[in-house]
Amino acid sequence: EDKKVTIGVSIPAADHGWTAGIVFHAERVAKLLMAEHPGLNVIVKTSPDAATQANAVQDLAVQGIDALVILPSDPDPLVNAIKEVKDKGAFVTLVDRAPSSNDNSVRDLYVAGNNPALGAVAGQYIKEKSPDAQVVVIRGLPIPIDQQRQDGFDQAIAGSNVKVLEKQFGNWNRDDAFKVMQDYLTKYPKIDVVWCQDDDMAVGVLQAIEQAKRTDIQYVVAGAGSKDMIKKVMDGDKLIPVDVLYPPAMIGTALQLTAANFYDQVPVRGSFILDATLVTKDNAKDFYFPESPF
Amino acid sequence: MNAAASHPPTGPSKSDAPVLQAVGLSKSFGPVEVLKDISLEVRAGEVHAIIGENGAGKSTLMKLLAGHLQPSRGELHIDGETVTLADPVEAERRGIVLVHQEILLAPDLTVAQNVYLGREVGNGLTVDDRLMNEGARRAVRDLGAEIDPTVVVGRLSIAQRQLVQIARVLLVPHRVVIFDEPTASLTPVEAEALLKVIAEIRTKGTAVLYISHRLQEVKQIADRVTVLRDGRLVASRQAAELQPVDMAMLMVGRDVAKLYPDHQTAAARQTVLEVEDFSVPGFAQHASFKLGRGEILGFAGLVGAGRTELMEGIVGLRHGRGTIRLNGTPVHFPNVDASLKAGIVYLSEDRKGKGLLLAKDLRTNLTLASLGRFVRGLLIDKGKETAALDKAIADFDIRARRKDMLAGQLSGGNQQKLLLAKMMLLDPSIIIIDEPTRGIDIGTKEQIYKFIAKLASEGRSIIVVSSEMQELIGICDRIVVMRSAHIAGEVAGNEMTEDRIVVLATGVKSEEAA
Amino acid sequence: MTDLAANKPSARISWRNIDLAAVAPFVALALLLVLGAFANPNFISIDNLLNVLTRSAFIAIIAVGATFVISSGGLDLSVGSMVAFVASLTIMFLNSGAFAGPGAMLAAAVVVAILIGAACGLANGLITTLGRIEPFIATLGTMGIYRGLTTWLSQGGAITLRSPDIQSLYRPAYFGSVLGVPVPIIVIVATAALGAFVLYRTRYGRHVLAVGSNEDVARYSGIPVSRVRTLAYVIQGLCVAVTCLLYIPRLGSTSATTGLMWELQAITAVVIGGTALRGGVGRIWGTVCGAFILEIVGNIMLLSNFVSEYLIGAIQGAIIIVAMLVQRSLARR
Amino acid sequence: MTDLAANKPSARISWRNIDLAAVAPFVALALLLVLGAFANPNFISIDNLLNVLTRSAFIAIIAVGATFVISSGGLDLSVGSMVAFVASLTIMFLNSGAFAGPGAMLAAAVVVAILIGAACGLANGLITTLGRIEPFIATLGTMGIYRGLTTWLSQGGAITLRSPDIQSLYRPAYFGSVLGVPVPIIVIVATAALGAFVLYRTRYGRHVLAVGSNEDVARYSGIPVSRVRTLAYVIQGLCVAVTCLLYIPRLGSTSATTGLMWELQAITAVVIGGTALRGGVGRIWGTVCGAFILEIVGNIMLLSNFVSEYLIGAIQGAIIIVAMLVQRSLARR
Ligand SMILES: Nc1ncnc2c1ncn2[C@@H]1O[C@H](COP(=O)(O)OP(=O)(O)OP(=O)(O)O)[C@@H](O)[C@H]1O
Ligand SMILES: Nc1ncnc2c1ncn2[C@@H]1O[C@H](COP(=O)(O)OP(=O)(O)OP(=O)(O)O)[C@@H](O)[C@H]1O
Ligand SMILES: [Mg+2]
Ligand SMILES: [Mg+2]
Repeated sequence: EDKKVTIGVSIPAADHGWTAGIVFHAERVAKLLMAEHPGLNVIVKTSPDAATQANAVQDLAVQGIDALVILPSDPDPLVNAIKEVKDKGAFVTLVDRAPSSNDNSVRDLYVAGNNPALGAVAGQYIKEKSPDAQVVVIRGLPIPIDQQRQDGFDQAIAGSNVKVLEKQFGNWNRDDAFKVMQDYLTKYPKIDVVWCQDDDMAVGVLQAIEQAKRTDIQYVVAGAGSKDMIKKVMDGDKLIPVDVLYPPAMIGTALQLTAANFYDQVPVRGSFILDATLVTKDNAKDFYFPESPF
Repeated sequence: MNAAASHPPTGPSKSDAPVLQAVGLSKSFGPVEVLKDISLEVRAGEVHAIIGENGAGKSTLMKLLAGHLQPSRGELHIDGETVTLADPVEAERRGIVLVHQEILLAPDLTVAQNVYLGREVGNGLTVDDRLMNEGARRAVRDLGAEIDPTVVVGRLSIAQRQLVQIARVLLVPHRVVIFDEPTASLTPVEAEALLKVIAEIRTKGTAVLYISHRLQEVKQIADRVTVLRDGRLVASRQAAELQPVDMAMLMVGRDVAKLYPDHQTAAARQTVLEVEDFSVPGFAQHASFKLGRGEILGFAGLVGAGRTELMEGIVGLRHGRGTIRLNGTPVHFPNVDASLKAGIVYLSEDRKGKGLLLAKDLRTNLTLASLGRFVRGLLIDKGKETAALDKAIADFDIRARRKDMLAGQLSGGNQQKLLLAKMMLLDPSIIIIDEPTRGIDIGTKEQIYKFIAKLASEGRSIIVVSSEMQELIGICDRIVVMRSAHIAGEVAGNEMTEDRIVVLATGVKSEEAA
Repeated sequence: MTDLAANKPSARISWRNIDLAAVAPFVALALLLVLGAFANPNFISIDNLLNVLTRSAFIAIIAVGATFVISSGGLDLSVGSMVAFVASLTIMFLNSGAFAGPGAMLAAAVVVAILIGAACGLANGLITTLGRIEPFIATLGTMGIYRGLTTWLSQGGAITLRSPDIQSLYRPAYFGSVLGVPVPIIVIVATAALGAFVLYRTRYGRHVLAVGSNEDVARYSGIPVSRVRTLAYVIQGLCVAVTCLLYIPRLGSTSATTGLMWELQAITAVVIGGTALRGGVGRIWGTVCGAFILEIVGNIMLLSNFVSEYLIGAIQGAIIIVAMLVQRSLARR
Repeated sequence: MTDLAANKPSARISWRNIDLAAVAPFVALALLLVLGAFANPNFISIDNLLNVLTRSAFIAIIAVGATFVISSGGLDLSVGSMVAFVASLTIMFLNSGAFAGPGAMLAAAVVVAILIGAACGLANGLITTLGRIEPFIATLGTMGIYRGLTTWLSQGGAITLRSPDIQSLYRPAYFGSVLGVPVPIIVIVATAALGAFVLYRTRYGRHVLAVGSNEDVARYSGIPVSRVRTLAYVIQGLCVAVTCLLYIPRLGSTSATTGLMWELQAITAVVIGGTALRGGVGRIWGTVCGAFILEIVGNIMLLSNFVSEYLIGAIQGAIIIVAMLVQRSLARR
């Protein structure tokens, strides 16, 4: 196992909880793999936005890489940069976010959480648990993955009695979510359920509800699977009965699969879609990683 | 910074020893030596006047004495003891204070706040505004003016600012007061009041260094007169020995007995500009006057009479209402661009703030208003610009040590000449000059008057706004007098006397006014 | 003796101008309140108004500090990152358990936050004054530094206050109220009152305005220009520390996104409040009013039903411009 | 206001320093190149250097426009959002299929981008000059507006160039090269050369510097101050349009986060390049050098492996400050 392989990993900067998890897992698995394969070198680079990430990809290519594992902050703008690398013969693994044309010309391997499913699972749960719920939604940032989650949610509740009172952006930010929730509470005398799409924002939402001392809100559905929220599910918190998994650990999976392509004899190709698992009190302990920053 | 307060000024010193003495002072800016080996002294209770042409080095010398600049060579003695004045604060601590030629006030602070800046009165942490307002009001009143101490300085006229600045300096405990052209922007009435104040502090034993281009004033208050020329001390005499003409002679190095050029008053002139019932809200009301071809029309009045604003209104720099007829056709200037195109130029009294880009070189400044003449195709023709600068330097006798120096490095008089040259490049038919000789030496004044007369003889029409009545009487065909935003009257021919003008400007008989 | 009687009218005009310019932000605020009442009847409820005022606390308090910096002729783009940095360090200190009881811990944390805030402000001040770097660039640099350090401290994740004891003891600092007035509102008023006192009534405040108005004049008057400016940045740092002390009990955690863009909001509040960016003038109460305006605009937008969620940013931008236009036209009257 | 500008030491020293101050950014660039070569041998390879220069194109071109705005005494915080807005509209136009052939479509798109860019710049200019609002606040407002409109146009998602024909025809505009020099580098040089020509050799350029240097003097000299300022914003808009025309073939898609924070980078490039934020001086080539410096700092950080990725922001901030200190100390010599 002396094969010299360099894998470049390009991921978004840790600008909120979930991306922080991505960075954490990328580094964790990179260390594991390098310990396992002495010839392997993994370079992890983070970038705050699409244009910078395109630069980072170029810089990785300059250093000479055999494979690129990339979680694009915004997929479409990065297609050209990824293609450049692939055209030079590197193995490309695309993680999580798919461009409009996600085929073999762009990548060899696609590992993803399921964004539409994240919305759909939440919608499904709400539809079943409280069929006549009045729901307020706090979205993330106005970018495509957010739109996919929203579409998944809308499809899941389509035709049911679940009613969306309003949707606003909380920018995947606790403080903004707090404000939006405060205003929702002022605006709507009766809210049954909050869908806030991300565990970071749920922190702000819970504080706003607690401050208003409102009892009409039955529960909050968030998503991603942060340790704090999983813990609440585990502990049977009334307001957080479930969480929808969208694990940042997927970057580790992608990295492992990519390494396997070089060191195991099996060629790895195609798509691996991870489930948007519904975390409940029963299975919560399987998803609890207390040492993760997220 | 209450250090100054803890050093009370010593009482009238009867001794003849100089309070402040400069020995062999020299000062260079870069390679250029602007002051060469100057020695002078000033005694308690003495008014020592420094005169010299623009750029002779008077202000530079004063800045050395007051710690604003450090000498390249030479020493300062205070009471016989050699000292170095690291900064103005140190000089103030030793009782040497300077009234700057430039106005140095914080425009956003009130009059009282400026007067007490850096030495606020109060107890402990807080400041006592009531006390300071009272103090400032009194200090300004002592100078014969009435200015609301709670008004922001940015709203004052230049003259008012000058008074505030003087009031500020006189409140510092002092032994030596240096006045650098304090009267340049004052009208005779205020100047007279200031001279009285100077006479008063001198009797209290203060030594006074006094710079002015108004040689009459110098004659009136100075005990001793020192003349600088090109950075050298050329003479230092008892004032009694000198008449203004002698002073002028010493300054300029030639005879300037005839300051004002001859000009003949034509009987009937063709009217080129007619202003009728023109108002600039808040500053000038219902002004009407006519200007003939080749005429020099003066505008006299006290500070704040609204002359500047009236002119600014006419050329489109301010919003004004009324009728303006140019060669019989009604015109309206929404902005200066329009009036410039119509051949009317206005030279601001505030040449540093509104006339020249101090941080840019002479060439840029010269061609700024008339760049259109220096473009070939799209490009600015720098060669042509340089040629124009050479010509302007020759024509207007601009004393620039280097052609690539910045406008801000020119002395005041030379800045005025550069401003004149800049506006003349537009080849205007009507020229409005606001305070053309403010802060300008007698030799240059003569040149500027000659120049104005020459422009008039070329058939251009000229309006001169000035606070120096002598100058208006000397060069104008007719003088319009303004008082409190209104035109109070007009004098011409033999009626053009100081008395007559003062009566119109103040609305009281001349005996009362004096 | 002729006095300058002609000047009297102009002096009077100027007074009237000053007052209108100072009053303008409050007029804009009043107009917004009316607009809000039309948009949604809930808007004008005491609960909602208290909510909005309460959450404007962070920006309002930071902006009081920014008023000092700006009126001294400076600018501080680093305040948002500084909030993240100071709050993170303070939480880490609270988690360290250096002192026994939660009370002692909290008291020590207050001191720690204030010291760190002052140190950050001092760093900004020294870089701009001693280093003679334009404040815009200097604080853009420290903005990167403070946020980078926060990201590094949190390893990209969140820094969360762990002890439940401290949390429950600390909570009322944001959520509590005195005589029905939420604590943050009291802190806003106290900070602004102190700020106004320092700026308008003390020697130092006078010097701040002088330095911002004309640096040369200030120097010739014996005012230690660099020291005055540096101290203004330290005051800004102290205000950031106060904000952090209110911020921590609210969500009990920080992350690399805490305080993102708050610097722009604080500067906007200052300018809407009538303070000019070129320095020399400072209006503390106007600033607080500006912070209220910003928060109320967001609140109205959410409470009203006629704005698409995609357009909120655009409308907020437009309202800022309109508010400034209203202010200018009032001030010109 | 008469002040003592003539006595400011800066005025006295400045003419001798002009040369050193202008050279300073290039010295800083050279130092960085040496540093980079030590950090990673790949750094100094032609490929890498061309890459870095190429991608500095966006900021460099925007910053050329910013040099005009800043030296005329203005500021434009909206450029980043403007990139998003103009690029989005241009892509939407390209997707509309208004013309038959991809060639005609592209040619029309160039015109569309330029018109929209100019219009956005004009809006900024008119708001600051006619509305008499501080540029900082006015463009903060339009920043919100342009980004909000982009969000709305994209309905929260991405706007992607669809036609593969156009894409392949358009691709060389970013990825192509002429005689081995990538097209974007040629565009940078062309834009800067044109900018330098306009700023230094034409009447309009002289007016820009005069207006930025002293507005009153400019006005009293008959220069139409508002028009000159407004036009500077239009030039900024045109530069944004050129950037968009390079941006679209590279990334092929926009979203609400396109161009986020680019305004700060552009301003930083301008200031590092030696242009003062107070106006009156403009250094086009220095600006381009400043943009290179910014990009190279990022590149070195990525190529070197000893910086924790959490700390990149902090180190970038520190380098900006150090670069400015180097510049100042050179300029003071
Ligand atoms: N900061 C400076 N840098 C370079 N040269 C200077 C500077 N300040 C003054 N000078 C030059 O020094 C000379 C003396 O200037 P100064 O201001 O002392 O003249 P002045 O006698 O006061 O003239 P005025 O009567 O016009 O006020 C002038 O030639 C001027 O250009
Ligand atoms: N920016 C300003 N805002 C308000 N009032 C002003 C302003 N500038 C000047 N004034 C006032 O306008 C009046 C007239 O100004 P000014 O003194 O310039 O008139 P003037 O007749 O030209 O006098 P002079 O030229 O002798 O100074 C004064 O009362 C002055 O206080
Ligand atoms: Mg002088
Ligand atoms: Mg006047």
